[in-house]
Amino acid sequence: MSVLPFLDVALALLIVGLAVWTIAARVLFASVVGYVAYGLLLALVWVRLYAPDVALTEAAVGSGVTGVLLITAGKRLGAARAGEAGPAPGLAQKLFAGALALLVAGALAAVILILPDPAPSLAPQAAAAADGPGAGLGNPITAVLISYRSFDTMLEKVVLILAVLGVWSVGADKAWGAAPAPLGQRNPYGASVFLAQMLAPVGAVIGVHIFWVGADAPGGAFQGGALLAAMWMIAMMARITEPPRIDARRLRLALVAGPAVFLIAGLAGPLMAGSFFAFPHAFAKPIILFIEAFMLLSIAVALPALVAGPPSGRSE
Amino acid sequence: MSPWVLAGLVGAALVGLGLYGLILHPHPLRKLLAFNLIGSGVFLVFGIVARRGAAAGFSFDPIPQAMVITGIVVAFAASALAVALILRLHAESGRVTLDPEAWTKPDDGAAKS
Amino acid sequence: MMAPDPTTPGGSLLVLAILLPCAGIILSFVLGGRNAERVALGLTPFGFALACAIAFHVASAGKPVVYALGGLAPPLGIALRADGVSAVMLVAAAVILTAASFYARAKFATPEGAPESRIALTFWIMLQAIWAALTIIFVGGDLFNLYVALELLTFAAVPLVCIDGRPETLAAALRYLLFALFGSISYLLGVALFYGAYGTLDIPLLAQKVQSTPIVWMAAALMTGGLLAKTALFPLHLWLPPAHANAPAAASAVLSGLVVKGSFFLTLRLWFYVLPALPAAGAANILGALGSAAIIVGSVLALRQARLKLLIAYSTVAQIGYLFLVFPLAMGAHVWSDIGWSAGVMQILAHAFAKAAMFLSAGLLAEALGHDQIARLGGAARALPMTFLTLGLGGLSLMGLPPSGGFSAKWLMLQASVASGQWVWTLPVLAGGLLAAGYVYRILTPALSEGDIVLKAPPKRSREAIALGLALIALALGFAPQGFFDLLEIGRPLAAGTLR
Amino acid sequence: MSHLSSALLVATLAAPLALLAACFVKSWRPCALALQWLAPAPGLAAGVLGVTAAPGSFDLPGLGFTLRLDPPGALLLAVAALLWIVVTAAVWRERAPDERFGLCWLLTMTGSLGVFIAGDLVSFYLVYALVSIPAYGLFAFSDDAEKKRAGAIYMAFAIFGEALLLLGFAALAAGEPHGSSRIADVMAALPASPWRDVILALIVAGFGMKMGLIPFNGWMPLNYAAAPIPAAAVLSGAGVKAGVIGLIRFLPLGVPLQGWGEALAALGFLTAFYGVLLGLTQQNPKTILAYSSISQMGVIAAALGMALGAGDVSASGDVAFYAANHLLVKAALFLTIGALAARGAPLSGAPLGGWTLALAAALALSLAGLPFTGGALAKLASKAQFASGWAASLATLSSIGTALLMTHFVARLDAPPPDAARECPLALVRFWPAVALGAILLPWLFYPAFGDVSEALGLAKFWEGLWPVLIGVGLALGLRRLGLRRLGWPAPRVPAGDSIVLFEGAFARLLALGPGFETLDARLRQWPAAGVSLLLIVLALLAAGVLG
Repeated sequence: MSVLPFLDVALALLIVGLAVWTIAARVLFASVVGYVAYGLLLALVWVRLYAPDVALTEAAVGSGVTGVLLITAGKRLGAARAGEAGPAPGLAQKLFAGALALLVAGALAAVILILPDPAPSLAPQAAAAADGPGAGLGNPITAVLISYRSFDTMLEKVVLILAVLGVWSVGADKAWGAAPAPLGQRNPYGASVFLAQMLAPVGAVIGVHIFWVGADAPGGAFQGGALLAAMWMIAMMARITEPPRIDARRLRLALVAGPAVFLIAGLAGPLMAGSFFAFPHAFAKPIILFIEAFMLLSIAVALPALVAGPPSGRSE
Repeated sequence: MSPWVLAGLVGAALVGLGLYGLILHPHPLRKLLAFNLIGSGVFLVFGIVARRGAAAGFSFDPIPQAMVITGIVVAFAASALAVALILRLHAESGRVTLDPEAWTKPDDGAAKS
Repeated sequence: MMAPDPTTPGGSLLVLAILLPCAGIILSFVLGGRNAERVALGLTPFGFALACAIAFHVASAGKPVVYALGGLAPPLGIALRADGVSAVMLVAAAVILTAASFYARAKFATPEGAPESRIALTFWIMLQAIWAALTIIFVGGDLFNLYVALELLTFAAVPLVCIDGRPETLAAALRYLLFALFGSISYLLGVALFYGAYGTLDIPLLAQKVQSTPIVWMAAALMTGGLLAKTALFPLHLWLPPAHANAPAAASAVLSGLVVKGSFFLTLRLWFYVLPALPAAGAANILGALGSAAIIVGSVLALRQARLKLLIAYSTVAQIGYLFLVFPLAMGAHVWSDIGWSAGVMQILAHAFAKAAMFLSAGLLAEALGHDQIARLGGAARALPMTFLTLGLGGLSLMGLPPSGGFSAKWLMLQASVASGQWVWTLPVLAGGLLAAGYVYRILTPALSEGDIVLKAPPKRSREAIALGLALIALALGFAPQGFFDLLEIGRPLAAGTLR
Repeated sequence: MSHLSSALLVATLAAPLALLAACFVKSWRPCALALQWLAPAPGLAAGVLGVTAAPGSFDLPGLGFTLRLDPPGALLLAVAALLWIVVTAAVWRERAPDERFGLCWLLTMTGSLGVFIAGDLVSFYLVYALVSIPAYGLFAFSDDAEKKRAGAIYMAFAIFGEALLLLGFAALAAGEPHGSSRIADVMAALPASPWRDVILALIVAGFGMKMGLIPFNGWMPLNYAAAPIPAAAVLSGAGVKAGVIGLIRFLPLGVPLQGWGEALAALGFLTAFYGVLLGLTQQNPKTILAYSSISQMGVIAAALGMALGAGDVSASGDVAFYAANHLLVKAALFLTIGALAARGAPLSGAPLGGWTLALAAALALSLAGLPFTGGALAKLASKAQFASGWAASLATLSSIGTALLMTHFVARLDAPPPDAARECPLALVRFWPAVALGAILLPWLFYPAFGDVSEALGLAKFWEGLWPVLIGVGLALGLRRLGLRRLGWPAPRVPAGDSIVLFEGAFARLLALGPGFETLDARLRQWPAAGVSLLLIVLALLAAGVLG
């Protein structure tokens, strides 16, 4: 009898507890902080589910970058008066909505418990394809993302571009072209500067490493990109660097590099391997790594751009 | 109780909690937090589906896991867009309410429309 | 154990149709400035040609056009599949988007002297994104891939709503975004359950496997709920009227005419393509009842609006209701199902064209008069005859008077209701027509009566012609030959009573 | 069907449609509108040829439309086309009305000609909508409150009637086993249709609205009072006949349906007498004519009802002839109001000249079946339907009533509405005697196709036609002489449109529900309500699937 089951239960309770806190906290900022902690713990659950890739992504994106985004927003809105968003719901409303939410959650739990056994799985197909379209990648997740379901991945990158443009478009007309507002206050001797100076290079190296090993081990462009993004954001928060102008050609090129290369590779598929988004067996791995490198770049730029928000000030 | 069952129950609980918050919290940022809770609950459902699909030497089914990674990035992008809107709305009007009545005014739909 | 590659001749057109606007987005974003407009407008003929080519392939082959991406067959790979309805929707979307693009040139040009402007870049890129997203939605064969497309659509639509930056449009956009996210996460949960139950998300493969189990029903209920939220079916329409009424006219036309149809199309896919074998009469009746409520409430509210654009937006709420009558009228393998199906698709098309035309006209009117208050339209038809002709013709289709697509749709709906013995659905169809007549009358009578009106600026004839062209298409749909309805049956499971 | 007839049939619709298309070009528009008096010419030719020809149909390739011409339709087509030509030419000869009016005129004309030749459900519905809806523009574009009211009420009835017919037609189409929508095919399938009774109810109600059968009669007096005289002439003459041809086409006359027949006959007679009684309370000659139309449409409905009960398929021709006579006479009577007003009699204070009065009276009494007028033939034509028993008595009674009402009308000709003289085109004023004589005599030209003319000339028939007229006229004059005016005649004063106030009241109560809907909408659009709705929908769908 190992202690793991007890740890599992404790982890589950802790996570649900934090979720309750996130929902129930009276103060907006407390709720945001609760959510960030929750995200970190959730990464542990993913580890227990044998999903290290997801755990990395959840830690970096779901908790880390999202956390920065929400905390920044929470701070800016913190000054706002309570109740300005509208009246708090009445008790009857709470009970009714709560009952319905409970019903849906209960139905969901019931359905999860009766999922068919043995579970259907595409793992055998993925294993069979590992040497073909999978191109000998040791990490099946990377194979899925860049080969079997590459189309999803490319579209998701387009979604990121749109999100960046969407965020920018919320800004004022006169600010168009300028840089977003800085992420933090200037304090040349603060701890954050020190942290950033120490952490950012190390983190960046780890990020690139995660990307590089992602072909065979857990990791890949997403996780590596997210880590790089986090490092850049730390640097921006410490005001070591500033967010770039949104009309900078280099920024735009970096943002579209991933989907553009992906798209071109996909279009070249019929010439190389007889089908769109197919890669020739002999060169599949290098091609995939090549695509991933640009994706890494795009993610590393897109996530901070999303956090930094719309351009502010005047464009000239 | 195997970890996947536990994770499934946690997922369902997160969905329920998130639904409650998303429906009732008047503040849009709180709604966004609740949306993210539902999101992670849904991803957990994908996670247990992946875990249960362990076969052929894999300890998980890679397809649903890959979907979660895509899903997390999309959810983040959505959050960022929502935050930008909330902040801008707050900066423009000093309010963040979603109550439709609060935004109707005798407006003649002038040249802007 | 790899499944054979299901790709058919012409399949690569599907990939190109999706990648073309994607490439347009990337190019516009990098080149920036005026180039965004140039790219967007320059690609429209190619997009239109691709849509037509796909439709031609489907029609001439008589069976769906399929492409397995990466040469990898489902379930591991993703397949794209264009059947009759996809083909028709692709062409309709291409026409409306092209029309909206050229209409929008006057308003969304980058101003002189500026290298780039916020609203121009946003508009032209988001318009292409909508094109890309709709194309995937119409030809996507994988439920998760469709989820990504659905998100793409939302991300493109939201910034268009608040493109002019007024606080009320920001609030409308935020409400739209949050509720749409509510919908997408619900949809995604359903996708997870489908995968958990059957290990595939490919639509035809799922259709072969699904059985009436609680998991399937839960998944279907969640996905449907999510899609309804994005379609703004009453009573989930909270976001639609302010969002559609406050967006610029070209955007409103696309949002009302096409974007809500995207999520509706997926609802059709779900129930008619994934779950055709299930006994779904109960669910169909629920959807039909919600649709009926939408028709009545939406029309009455449209009657009571003071602003033209809000009136048209509420009319969209009502017309969306008609779409959902397709579920009770076409579900199952009955002799009347084909009629119900034709009616549903005809309603999508008729509303798309008529509503786009009306929003474009409303935009011209607001620009010319400086307001869109219905009470102050006295005599406007004399000053803006072509604009009001368009409004009138669009209204004709909404009312369901012949000759128009709206008439054909109602005509077929009534036939299917009667033939299936479901007389109850005739009531909302007829009541909706009467109420629509009421609100169209409200627009046209003051405008046609005597009155002096001062134009701030006369509208450009070419923009009026674009709107009129769309309205004429809505009318021409009323003359659709039998071959058109046969095309709609291509690839539909249970068409003419057989599970294909 | 011969090539010539087919070509004429197509041209009947193609000619006005071509002019309509020409109107899209702004510079051609005045010319196209001015030429529209020529547009009914092919219809006239087709109609004249078709009266004696065997029924035939023509499928328009590609569109799925069918055109069909049979003698009843041909007769109505011919006289309607003639009426349109005469009135249109006269109106545009004087001075071109504004384009809005001209377009509505052309659209209404297209529909009015089309209903007589449409051979399938969809095209019939299309042309029927054309003859109903654009007619709004012939009288309601005005700042005058009463005209606006008339327009709104007209539109409400038109649209409501369209909705009923749409459902009826859809049910007809759904009952046809082979998917055909030809009228001949769907009518063949109707007697066996499981929804026969519903369909018949919808058909009678839908076309009844167009014909002004009670209780849907109220719009007609308002409409004709508001319409300028030429418009009133074509609407009361040709427009209303869309309802008649509708009943002719869509009642299964070949199959005896006792209950339905009697019900329709009863409704028809009720309307006939109701129209007379209400007409007598009116002062405006236009309104009196409207009530006369209501009454006459009642007679037609009664005739069709008797035919339906007896399974008498030949009734369609008889009824069409009756309707054709009414078409000519009623239009001429409206023109009479304007012509006599313009001829100066009321203005100069001089009494109407003797022969003028006589001609007007003869025209008016034609409706009551005055011997040697077209009305006598019409009465003869409807003889088969009102052959015996209570129907015959009621038919005679209605003739007496008509004579009474028309005498009242002639008496009121000296007080035309103020605009009557101005509204009537000069050409029609000048040639009014010809118009009136034509309306009286033209039916004689067509009658040989339907019956034996010599029958009408016998002494017995002469007397049979004369005495009800005499009684009616005598009654009217007697009532005047008796000085019932002092006793309050023509009180009780009933507002034009009588029962319409009830409909308006009901409509106002419906409108009062509006704010309730707004409140509901505002509540449901609150975020928590919408969120809860979403969950409820999900749970309901789940329950429907798992339990269902």
